[in-house]
Amino acid sequence: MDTFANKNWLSPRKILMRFGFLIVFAAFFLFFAAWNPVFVQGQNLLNIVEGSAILIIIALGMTLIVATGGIDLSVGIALDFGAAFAVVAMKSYGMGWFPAACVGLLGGSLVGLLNAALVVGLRISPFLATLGTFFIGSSVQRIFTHGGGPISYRQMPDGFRNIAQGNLFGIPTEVIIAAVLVVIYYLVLERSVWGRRVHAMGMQRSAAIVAGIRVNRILIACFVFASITCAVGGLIAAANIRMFTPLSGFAYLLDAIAAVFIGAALHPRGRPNVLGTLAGVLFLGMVTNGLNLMGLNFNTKDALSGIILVSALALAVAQRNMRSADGD
Amino acid sequence: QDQLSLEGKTIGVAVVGTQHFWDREAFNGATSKVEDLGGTVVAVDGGRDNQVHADNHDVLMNRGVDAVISILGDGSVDPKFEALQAADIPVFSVDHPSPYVVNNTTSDNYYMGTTIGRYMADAMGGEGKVAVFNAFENSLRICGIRTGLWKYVLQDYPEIEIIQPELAEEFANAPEDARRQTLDLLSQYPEGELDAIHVGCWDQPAIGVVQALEETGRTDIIVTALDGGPDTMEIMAEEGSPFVANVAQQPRLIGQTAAENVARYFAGETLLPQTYVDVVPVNGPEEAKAAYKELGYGEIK
Amino acid sequence: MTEAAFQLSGIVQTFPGVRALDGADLTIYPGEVHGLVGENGAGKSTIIKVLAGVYQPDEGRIEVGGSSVSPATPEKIRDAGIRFIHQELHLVPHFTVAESVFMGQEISGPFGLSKRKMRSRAEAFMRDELGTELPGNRLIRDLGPAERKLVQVARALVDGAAKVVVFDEPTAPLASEDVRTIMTAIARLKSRGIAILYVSHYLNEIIDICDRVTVFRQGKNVAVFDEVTKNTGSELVSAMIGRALDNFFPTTDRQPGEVSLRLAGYDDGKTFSDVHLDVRRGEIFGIAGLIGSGRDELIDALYGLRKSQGTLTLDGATLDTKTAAKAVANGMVLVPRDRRHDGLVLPMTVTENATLATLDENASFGLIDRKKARSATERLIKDLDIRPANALAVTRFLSGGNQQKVVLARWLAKSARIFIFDEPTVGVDVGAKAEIYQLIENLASQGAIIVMSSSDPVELVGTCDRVAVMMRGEVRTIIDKPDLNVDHLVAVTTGATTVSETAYAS
Amino acid sequence: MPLIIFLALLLYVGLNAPNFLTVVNLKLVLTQSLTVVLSVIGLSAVVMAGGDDVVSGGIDLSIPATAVLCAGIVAVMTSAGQPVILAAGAALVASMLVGVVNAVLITRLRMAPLLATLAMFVAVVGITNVITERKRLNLNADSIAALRGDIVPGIPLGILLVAILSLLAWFFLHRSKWGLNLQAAGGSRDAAEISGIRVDRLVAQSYLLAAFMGFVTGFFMLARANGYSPGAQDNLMLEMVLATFLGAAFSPRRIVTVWGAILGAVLVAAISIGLKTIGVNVFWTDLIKGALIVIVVALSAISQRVQ
Ligand SMILES: Nc1ncnc2c1ncn2[C@@H]1O[C@H](COP(=O)(O)OP(=O)(O)OP(=O)(O)O)[C@@H](O)[C@H]1O
Ligand SMILES: Nc1ncnc2c1ncn2[C@@H]1O[C@H](COP(=O)(O)OP(=O)(O)OP(=O)(O)O)[C@@H](O)[C@H]1O
Ligand SMILES: O[C@@H]1[C@@H](O)[C@H](O)OC[C@H]1O
Ligand SMILES: [Mg+2]
Ligand SMILES: [Mg+2]
Repeated sequence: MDTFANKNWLSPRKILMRFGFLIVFAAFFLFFAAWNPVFVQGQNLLNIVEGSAILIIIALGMTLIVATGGIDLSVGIALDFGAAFAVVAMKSYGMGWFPAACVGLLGGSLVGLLNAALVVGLRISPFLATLGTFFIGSSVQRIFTHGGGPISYRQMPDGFRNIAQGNLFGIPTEVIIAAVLVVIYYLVLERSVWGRRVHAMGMQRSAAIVAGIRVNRILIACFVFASITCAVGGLIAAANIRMFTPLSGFAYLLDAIAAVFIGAALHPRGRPNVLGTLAGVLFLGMVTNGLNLMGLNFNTKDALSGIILVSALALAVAQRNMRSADGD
Repeated sequence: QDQLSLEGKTIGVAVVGTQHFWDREAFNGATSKVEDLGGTVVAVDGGRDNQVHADNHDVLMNRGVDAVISILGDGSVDPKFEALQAADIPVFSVDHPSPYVVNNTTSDNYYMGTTIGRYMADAMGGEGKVAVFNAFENSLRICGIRTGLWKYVLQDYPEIEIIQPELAEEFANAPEDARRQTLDLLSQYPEGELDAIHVGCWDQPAIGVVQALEETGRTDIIVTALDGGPDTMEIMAEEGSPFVANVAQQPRLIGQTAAENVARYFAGETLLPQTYVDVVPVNGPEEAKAAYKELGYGEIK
Repeated sequence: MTEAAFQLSGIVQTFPGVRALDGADLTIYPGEVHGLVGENGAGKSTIIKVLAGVYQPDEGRIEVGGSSVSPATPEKIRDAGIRFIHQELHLVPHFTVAESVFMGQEISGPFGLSKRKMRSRAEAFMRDELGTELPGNRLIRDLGPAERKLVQVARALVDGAAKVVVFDEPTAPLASEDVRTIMTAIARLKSRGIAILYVSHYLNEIIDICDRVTVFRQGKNVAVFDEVTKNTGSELVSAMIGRALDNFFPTTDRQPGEVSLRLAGYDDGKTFSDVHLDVRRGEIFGIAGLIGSGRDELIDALYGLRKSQGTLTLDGATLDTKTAAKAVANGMVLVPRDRRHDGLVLPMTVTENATLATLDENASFGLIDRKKARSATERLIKDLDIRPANALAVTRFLSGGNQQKVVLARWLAKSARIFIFDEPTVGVDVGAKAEIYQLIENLASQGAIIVMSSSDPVELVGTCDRVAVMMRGEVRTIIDKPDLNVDHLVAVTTGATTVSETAYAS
Repeated sequence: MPLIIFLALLLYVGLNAPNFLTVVNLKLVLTQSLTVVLSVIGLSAVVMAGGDDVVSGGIDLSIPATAVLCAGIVAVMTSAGQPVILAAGAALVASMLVGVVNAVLITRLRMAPLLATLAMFVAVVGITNVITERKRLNLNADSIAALRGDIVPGIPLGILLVAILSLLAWFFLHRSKWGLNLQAAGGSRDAAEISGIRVDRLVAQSYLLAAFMGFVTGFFMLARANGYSPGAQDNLMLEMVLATFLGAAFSPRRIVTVWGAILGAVLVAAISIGLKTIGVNVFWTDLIKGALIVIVVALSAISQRVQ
């Protein structure tokens, strides 16, 4: 790299590289706003955030697992289980909304427990273990619903509906839930003792062991914690449309992975991190919404969003390379 | 009719997927009827992947079944049908016309498309803007017919404008995706600028559409769609539901009919290329309740 | 004088925040064995990588055989006959010995690779030139460190076209008997007129084999010795660290206390058995033993990294060290032999690594108090003279000795009762070694229990109160201070002296 | 050991399913695995060159998208009456462009391959949808349909071609200098670099190879589906990744290999077909597949630890 020659701080290339992703983000924002003023209306911005709430939550769980050095292909299953257990608890067992929500989280935790058993107990790589869980979890849903039919519950208690449809001072509850989780994840993963241990384990397991870190215990906790988080997403999904749609969690998987890795690309040392993930999700949400509002043909829209994704990422990574070469 | 029998026959039943009520019902109808008629079922499921569904026909051929009932699918199945035909295994399709099948059992998709077009236009008072969820018009024949005829009818209503671009389902039949897209749509078309949302080929996305309307408190928009499964008819039956019209199919009956057609074929009867099974137009909450009962889904109070 | 085999002059190499080379010169003549010494971080490895074409220096000239190469690329340097045995063990774990030896210079036949030919040539080369029998189809991941080093050597030399061979601390990971193998190999190379650049912290090796020595300090060559004699040692040291080193090993009048730590019946069913040891409070207790003696495995077992049977008691109460986490929780800490793998989380900063075991003390309500952690680390950096003195430096880029100090810093921050040091000074410069020995001595005088496992007999003799010698999985003897001298220890360790086996044979 | 489990299960299925252990059925299994086999050749090259850590090593999720892109271009152009050869040329250019972009993102910008190729997957599928308008397009090129026919009675052309390609891939990746260097690059980047191996170039080449395999896969997709159907990429991605990493369990060194990946692809196909043939309830097949992965991989890990 030729960075030593070029110490000129104010060269346009430097500026672009230093603030690359921010600039891309802002540029798109302005572009969408110019194209369709609706884009910047409060309601629409709120829509973006609200529409991203579930993905934010799933991506948080994914961030945690990626920080342990693994990956979780079963996040969608945890979401499905969260939704299924809660809906069935209410519909078939007449539970109140709060106990039902707890049952949902418990259901989601089963997915994490299975992952933990496979990864920690049987020493299967997280990738293959969670792929196994994905297959098993999909099958279980189909068996349970006799093929994958949705379980609809239009009459669900208001308390449960409010998980997604209520609001506090005008802010949708799902946005509040996502925000609270972002704060919790930020504190836990980036600021807490426990989070530091997670990162150490993820980066160099053997050194973490020698340093006295109980890696297995942490790994189990991470899988369970992540799956419960995804189950929260499931509760929101179920409350949103007042039903459980089997296998619907899968739709979030690739976006969640993308968001986490966008976030890591934004970090000066390439670590997965909560705020980066959040930026990644919001970027994806903004692009989708902005393109929707541009009134493009849906095929063109899909292609554009893919191309934007690739180029924005290229910039983000170029920017990171630059920064680490400069030793920030 | 009574002497129809599949005694001693092994019938392969291939279904593209079972997530959807319609698909599952057709599949259950076909398999249970085959068994009722004394036949043995070998079932395969494509898991909603058209290619897997197509490949599954190879498995059936290899198993040496006596006939195949093939439910849904796209053009990928045609070479399989051709091969089965060449191996003297007759194929009976459901909702997928093909030159290589003995018979295709289906709803009258033309009628469905035109009917929902008329109902929607009426409900709109013959004027206004409608947004449509499409995306499968080009890839699935049934969707092409239904959406195409809906558009054809709307040509008679020059005051109705179809909002461009059309909306695309990200995945077939995904309500949550439809809900989100509707929310975006609503912020783009404030109160008074949008009058209807139509789902072009089926109706699971309409659940998400209705949800979005309720969340945003928009009562100025009506919803129409096709299929009329129990979930959606329950919503239609609710008081003041925005979901005003639908055309219900009888998927279980379609599956059963396909199975009976197999038996008829083995009994030496000549079958027409297509067997149409009646659909039930559903206009408004009262008809929804009636159709719900008529189709054997129970009773809505 | 004859023409230089290669000559580097005025090399400047910077990394973000560090000037690793600051106008350094280095000249090697054909046929000589040239030593390169210097403190940790002096820039030895860096200049080697500059020569290898791995880094492109900011300034300076590189000449090979009289003509300038610019830029120096790995290919050009290789074609010029310069070969490298880098400090890190760069090998592919799942490759075979033969594949590794011929990596980048594979032999192909008409039907693709000639695996058989590569294997037989690799085996022959290792046998004839390096004096080891190593099956060509063994996987690297199943080899010990010495065998891996030899594979690296074979890879550099197998084509027979080497004119200059650069060894960067080749003996650091090796036990003494393997060191001899390397030395023999070097002597053979020299006798064939191949020039050698030899980097090491073992000054005795330097004195033994080198014709000339260059000394680096802070990125520059500060002295060149054209003649090396037995007496050059102290001059080398003062050139390296910029002052005389009066006492390399700490002097002490420390008196160990009562027996406190007892190992009884340690047995892993495989590499060692029936180990009984009693260690006193305030004692530095050494463990010696060749590779395969079970020494490494015993240490791992003691620290819960390896399954084993046996009981451990501290002052009569059982001490649970079934896992490393329990060991640490119960006051036992380990400075591991493989610091890059087990000692440090390399992508983390000095602060993150130094506080990894004391996070709770640097936190409130479970949240890390960054200021506190930072200032605690800065204190440690100062105490241990870690360079660069930057708490936010990423440990991957520290030199070997400084990495070791970061590991030490972590455990010093955690007040432990039992310290296990496994090869604590491998790759550490003399000055820092002396500091580490002093540090260990201080810990012992404060009453800590020290277990020191080492393959360096000088180090054991210089620091320990007693040394247990292991052989074939058993403790053969324990040598007390009065009998502790290097010759005796080496003799016992290698089995040259048969010790009376009565005391500890069961 | 893991192989034994697979074979035992196959044997069980074979004994319980009519016509399972027959030549026809073997042909069926092979035919149905062709697209996966072709993709895993590309993917295993990438993994070999980049290292097998899914998160930070080499991976190319965009292969199925490239396949779909190629299939789409060929279908659109031939339906418009263009000659197959021209369509193939255009598809080749487009596919290699995908490979080049991947290579640049990964070797120049040092983007994590997982991220880069995932993003490319999205972009390429999007572009394909624009080109095809998400239409189902029937195949009207006999030369492509010939891929599913027999070359001489009993021997399908497709199987023959893929077998030849597999052999070539095995040779070049496992028996040539280039292949060994590729593996060295993935096994230890530093070791390869100091041995004078040009790692970045090899990594880039692996992505080009992967793109090329995507291109070839596209034709087999067209032949198999008798045309272009939107959406074929999703399933292929899952199967390709599964087969490749499962394949590592079969290799004695527990590393990703071409033949392991191919074996993985064929065995997974054999098991799914087998389960369908004995009439296992379709709702249960994924569960069995999932459990199988887990058992096989766990056993492989255990047997390695025991060694
Ligand atoms: N939690 C654990 N407890 C006990 N042993 C473990 C644990 N984790 C790993 N090991 C063992 O330690 C050895 C090294 O583990 P690891 O998987 O980290 O391999 P590595 O490649 O040497 O390390 P690295 O990931 O740092 O490159 C393996 O043999 C593994 O079985
Ligand atoms: N890639 C790098 N990035 C940043 N700093 C580096 C890098 N490589 C080396 N350094 C720094 O350059 C200086 C010289 O390091 P070098 O490895 O050459 O020392 P050395 O003399 O070989 O030390 P040792 O005896 O400990 O091996 C050190 O301060 C080190 O931290
Ligand atoms: O409308 C039906 C659709 O919902 C189902 O999935 O496939 C068959 C169609 O007739
Ligand atoms: Mg490892
Ligand atoms: Mg060095």
